[in-house]
Amino acid sequence: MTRPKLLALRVAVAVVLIAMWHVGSTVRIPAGVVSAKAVFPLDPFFFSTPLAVFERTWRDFASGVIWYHLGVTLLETVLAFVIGAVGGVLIGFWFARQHTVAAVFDPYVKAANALPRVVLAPIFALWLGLGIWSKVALGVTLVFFIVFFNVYQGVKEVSPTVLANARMLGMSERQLLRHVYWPSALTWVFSSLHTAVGFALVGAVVGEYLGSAAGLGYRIQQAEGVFDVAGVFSGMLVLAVFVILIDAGVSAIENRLLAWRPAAVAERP
Amino acid sequence: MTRPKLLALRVAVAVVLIAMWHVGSTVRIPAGVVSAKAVFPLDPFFFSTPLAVFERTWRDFASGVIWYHLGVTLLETVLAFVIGAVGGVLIGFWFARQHTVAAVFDPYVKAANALPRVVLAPIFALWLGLGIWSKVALGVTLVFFIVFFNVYQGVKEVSPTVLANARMLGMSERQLLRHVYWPSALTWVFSSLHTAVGFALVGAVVGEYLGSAAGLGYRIQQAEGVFDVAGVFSGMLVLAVFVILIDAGVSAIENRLLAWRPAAVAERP
Amino acid sequence: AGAQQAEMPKLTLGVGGKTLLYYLPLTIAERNGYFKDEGLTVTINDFGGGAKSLQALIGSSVDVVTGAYEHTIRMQAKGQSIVSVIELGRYPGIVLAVRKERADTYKTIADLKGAKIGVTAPGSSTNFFVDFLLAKNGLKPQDVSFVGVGGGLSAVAQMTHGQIDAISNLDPVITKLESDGAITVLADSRTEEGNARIFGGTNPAAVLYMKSDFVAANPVTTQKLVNAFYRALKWLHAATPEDVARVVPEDYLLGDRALYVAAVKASKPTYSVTGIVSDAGMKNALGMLTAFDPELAGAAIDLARTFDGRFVARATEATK
Amino acid sequence: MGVVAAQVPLGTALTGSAVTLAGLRIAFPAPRRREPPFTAVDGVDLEVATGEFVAIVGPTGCGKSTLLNAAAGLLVPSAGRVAIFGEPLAGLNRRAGYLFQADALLPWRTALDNVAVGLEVAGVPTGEARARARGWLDRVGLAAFLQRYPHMLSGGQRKRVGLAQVLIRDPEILLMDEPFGPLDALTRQFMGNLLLELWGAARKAVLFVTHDLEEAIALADRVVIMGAGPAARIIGEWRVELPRPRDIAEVRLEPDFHRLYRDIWSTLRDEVAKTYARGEGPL
Amino acid sequence: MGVVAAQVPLGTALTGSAVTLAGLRIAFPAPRRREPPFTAVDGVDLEVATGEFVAIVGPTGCGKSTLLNAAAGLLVPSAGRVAIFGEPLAGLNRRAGYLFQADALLPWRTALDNVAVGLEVAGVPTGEARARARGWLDRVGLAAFLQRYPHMLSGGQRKRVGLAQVLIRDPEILLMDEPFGPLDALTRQFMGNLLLELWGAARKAVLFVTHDLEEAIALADRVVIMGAGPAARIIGEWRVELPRPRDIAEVRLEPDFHRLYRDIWSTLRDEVAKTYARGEGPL
Ligand SMILES: Nc1ncnc2c1ncn2[C@@H]1O[C@H](COP(=O)(O)OP(=O)(O)OP(=O)(O)O)[C@@H](O)[C@H]1O
Ligand SMILES: Nc1ncnc2c1ncn2[C@@H]1O[C@H](COP(=O)(O)OP(=O)(O)OP(=O)(O)O)[C@@H](O)[C@H]1O
Ligand SMILES: [Mg+2]
Ligand SMILES: [Mg+2]
Repeated sequence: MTRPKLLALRVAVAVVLIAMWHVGSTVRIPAGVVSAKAVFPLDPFFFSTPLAVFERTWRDFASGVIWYHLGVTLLETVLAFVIGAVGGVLIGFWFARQHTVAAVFDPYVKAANALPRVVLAPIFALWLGLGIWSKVALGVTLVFFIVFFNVYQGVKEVSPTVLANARMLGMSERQLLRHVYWPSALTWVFSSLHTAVGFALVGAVVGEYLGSAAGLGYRIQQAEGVFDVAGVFSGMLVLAVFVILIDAGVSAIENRLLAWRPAAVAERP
Repeated sequence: MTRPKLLALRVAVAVVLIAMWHVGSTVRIPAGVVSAKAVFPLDPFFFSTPLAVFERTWRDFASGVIWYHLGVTLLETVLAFVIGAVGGVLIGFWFARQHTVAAVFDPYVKAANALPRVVLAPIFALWLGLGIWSKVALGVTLVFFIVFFNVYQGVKEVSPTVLANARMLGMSERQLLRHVYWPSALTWVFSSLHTAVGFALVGAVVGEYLGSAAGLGYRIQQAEGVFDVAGVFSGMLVLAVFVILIDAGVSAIENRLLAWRPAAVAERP
Repeated sequence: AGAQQAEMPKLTLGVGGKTLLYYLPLTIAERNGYFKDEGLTVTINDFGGGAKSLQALIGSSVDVVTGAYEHTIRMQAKGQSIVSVIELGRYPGIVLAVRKERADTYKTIADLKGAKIGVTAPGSSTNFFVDFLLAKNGLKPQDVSFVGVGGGLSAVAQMTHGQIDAISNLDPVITKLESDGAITVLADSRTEEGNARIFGGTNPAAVLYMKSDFVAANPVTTQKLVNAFYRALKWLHAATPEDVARVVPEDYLLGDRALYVAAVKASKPTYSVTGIVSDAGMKNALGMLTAFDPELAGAAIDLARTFDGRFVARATEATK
Repeated sequence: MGVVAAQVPLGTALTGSAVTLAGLRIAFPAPRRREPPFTAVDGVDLEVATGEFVAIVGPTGCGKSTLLNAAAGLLVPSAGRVAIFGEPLAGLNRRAGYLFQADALLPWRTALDNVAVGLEVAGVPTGEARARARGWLDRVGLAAFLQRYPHMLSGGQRKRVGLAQVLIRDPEILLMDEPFGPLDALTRQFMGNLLLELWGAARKAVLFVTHDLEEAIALADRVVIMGAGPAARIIGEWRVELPRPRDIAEVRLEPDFHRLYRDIWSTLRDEVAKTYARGEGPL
Repeated sequence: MGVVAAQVPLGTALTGSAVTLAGLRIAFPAPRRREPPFTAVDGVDLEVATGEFVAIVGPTGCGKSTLLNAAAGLLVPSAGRVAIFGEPLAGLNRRAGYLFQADALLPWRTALDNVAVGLEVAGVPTGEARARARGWLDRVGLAAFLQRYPHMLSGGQRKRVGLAQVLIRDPEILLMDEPFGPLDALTRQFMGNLLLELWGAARKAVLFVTHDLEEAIALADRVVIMGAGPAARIIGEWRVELPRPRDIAEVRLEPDFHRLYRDIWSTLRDEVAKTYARGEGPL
């Protein structure tokens, strides 16, 4: 498919979704059809309307108030993503190569992954204060596990023949990591990173939502408290655009690093 | 390593961690060392003490009050896990095989993955009520993406030669899915499932935490409201044990389904 | 009082839901620049609930908190020394209401048996408020089921969509529901007579509290904070709801100025006039807590240590 | 001397032609952008008649596998055309069975299930498919290895499982890429005879790539020699008129065999040496 | 007739012995539990002296690759012992280079980088490692394919990259598993001569697995024949007394060569046929 066509299709999807939202939140179902009163399929009190959301977003950007909050959230997200991903990769590799460590800590890692982060928020605030770091920590606890489990598996998936060859070529454990395990696990790493980008942002926003003085999560919380649904949706819209941009960056790096892979086989039915 | 030795090591880790916790939350650092007052390294106001937590857990189980909440949360977790995983696998396969669909929806999937679930909770509650389903939905939104991205990548990782052979053997698209893509992507699926188990539980608990009448999340929040840290930690302890059990189930299935893989090469330095 | 230098000109304040009208004095003090006038830079951290802002205080993440008075009592029982320095709300402002469609079934509080009641969070003061009312009417908390629905949009959503039978919540949620004609009020602690009926007098709600150490170490800063809040209370007392609507950020207007004005009007009596927690109020608060919390029932509470009236007295003095 | 393939009229679909490659060019994108694509084969004309056994021999890397891939429909030619039984090939060649040069067994299926899978997907009930697969594994000498997963088999064993996997489906066209490469001489003879026997019974069209010129002559009706790449072409064709049915071990003793061998070998060697002398080969 | 290997005294580490396999048994766990393990080779005694070129020939699946894996230290024997230069082997055999039967190149490195990697890990600066790798790729005839990733190479090209990858490290012991399998006859000769030249210059110990008996005789000092598995043993050894230095193409013309060939082939065939007749082979 050509790029312009693809773009057109993508835009079409957005248009259809927004149109549905618009109609649902502005056109009432006449009384008697689904209930005694005339009702909106998507009650604008809870779903706002696309126009209100866009207008709101526009206003926020025009007046400039959102830049500061966006900046805070962006910083938290990027930090959470980088720290979580690097941590996940390092510990993942370490576990994969140290079978005893892995076996001993296995249940603890899994249990840790199951702790509800929302409950941890006060503890992070205690240790890290209310600045960005407690939000980063929350994001890290999400990103870390996603990356960790994939790296751990990715390292185990190295082709035994390639591994045997590399070892016979005289590679030390460190060289194996660098020349064999790491490139081989890269597809796994990147697959997890695509998930992790979103979760880094979620962590940051949830952290802000639970206690902070700035950031998109803070704004969303304020908006929720005053029934400002347009504000909530506008915040989410900005978040979404945001993640698409970060993810595009990840994909660009991925394509560069994985240039060696065979292009998908031309498949004809 | 033999099983008993492994078990012993695992228990040793738990004992060390709990001992650290115990000492940290019961023995004060004398005044003047780190601050002007004598302080606990782990303030029991935030961390409770292991004894209090165990005693509390014991009491909850003995009195039986926890079983009902545990049951609710377990049900939510399992539903979220199963629905999210099945959805992730199905949509992941669909995307991986339908290049146009994948290309068009790619940015939307990524944006959706970045929506903070906490903010979505009210919408789920609105649509699905306050029963278990709104919690399940929250869990599903976490599990789904983790599984989805891995399945999507897993399908792409199928060996081109094996794929070509299967196609030459006359397999239809459906047969390819069943006999090639599915078994090949299974390692990817299971890797994501290990992460997803934890997140299903997190989703359920967070959902309960944000609005419910039962479940461990509800109990944790209740305890938090009255600053009953022992109650909070006891809830988390139960969660952790819980996840280890579910994960053991996943591993058992994994070992069965992936019996064909070469055992890890006996590596000698 | 402005002459003296504050020990801590920059400080952080925690609040659990700044947009709630419960905390309106804070917003007024902030918007009218009273902190600045006192030479203070106050960073306001908003938390997911009162419990979280208190935890932040204990963990030293924030310096002072605007929160519920009952926290000072609870913390005393837990061996934490927390003291309130000015009363912001004299009535809790919590309202228990039932959904219109179920008003026939749940005519009085005594009928609530088996009902599903939405509270801001399990274990929060909205929850205790219901517990208290139930007890007065011969019911036990176990006779109903509580659901945490928060204090914003989702509370409205749950009520209008019939997920809960009754709601114990604060403004603006209550006024919104009232204006939609969705609820019938059973108990209203926003008014004087309501409080008299429920508690037999006042029951302090929002206060400014902090660690006792903070007060000891920063008397000037504390005084300046109290001055600012006291001015806000005075201003509020004199202002019309329309004045309030002009002062608060536009976002706070609920997208519906009239609704906001109505909500402020309904809440106005709840704001403290003197800034002083009365002895009767303290007793009422303690009585309510000990009724349900076994931990508190056994504890010896020195109510005198929960409120330090010196600062309000000085602020009153200064403005005279 | 070699009969140059260009004699076959271009663009006509002869009746009885199972595989037609006409004017085929296959180019691969260069490893780095901006460089020109790499033309593996160019101007290849090759026809395999129904029931004909054609062997392709050529220097390593000349494009033999590439040709088979094109005939299988796995590679889309850059130019030229591929026709199967007279029909232009669009998509996969469903009438062919292809034994790949590289390992291509399904790693998650045992030897038995790997062989049975071709029948299963065609709708044969599992029980019957397995029974027949058992028979085939027996014929390739792996009766004792039914339950092994591919990674538990030796290289030659895997190849034989692959052979059974292809043959059990009884395809009209057989594309075989060095099928006997990792087998010892004796097993190779057994397998060759097995193949000839099947082919003799059902008269399939076979396109057989090998590096063993003796094997090529012993098996084939026609031996096609490719030149070295890039842009490799077919540089010669020899019809093998040795009597059928043949036994592979015995046919080598025939004087005609040796004459043909020497004839082809000298051409092949000269051609390859020529290319190598241009500096494109080793040493 | 064959000199049975048991003549080599067991348990002694002869001076000058590069690889010693003594009483080796290697068993693999059965595919299903509860079944007995599969004994691939049993009672294998083999010694390769320093500077000796030993070729192993045997039916497919007999355990040749298994033996090389044991000598490389990749497989732990179930019984018996492996010694390298007289030292019992513990862990990996760091003095050997191993050309695997299956594709084993690093898929994420170009041909050039794949060859250079062995030097790089030994601490040679990247620039020099690449320059030398370039030279080696030239010697194996792949000068034009430096920048290709393995999946862009033909089977024979990949094998030659693997060959260069092993040889560039100049190991004292060479373990080679069908290194010339997917090469055409001429390239095979070139590569064989290349190997002989290197070996002649540095007198390495070589353990060379092949299915081509002619190649084995042309290259080796000693040809070892293995019987069919399971529990395969060495069934015969022949010393090749042909003069050195040899040219592979020419040495085949010597009358001694043919005598030896026929001698070994008849033993091999009889032995394999015998096993097959027991019902363990094809047909
Ligand atoms: N994906 C690819 N990209 C670029 N070049 C390729 C690709 N696949 C093959 N080639 C090149 O095309 C040529 C022909 O390859 P092919 O695999 O057909 O050779 P072959 O004749 O089968 O060789 P062999 O006998 O070694 O298997 C080779 O030079 C190879 O390097
Ligand atoms: N992992 C394994 N599990 C079980 N059996 C195995 C395993 N690996 C090899 N075998 C068996 O051991 C025997 C010897 O295998 P090996 O690969 O050494 O054979 P080979 O002589 O190299 O054969 P080829 O010439 O076909 O490569 C074979 O019968 C094979 O099935
Ligand atoms: Mg090939
Ligand atoms: Mg082998």
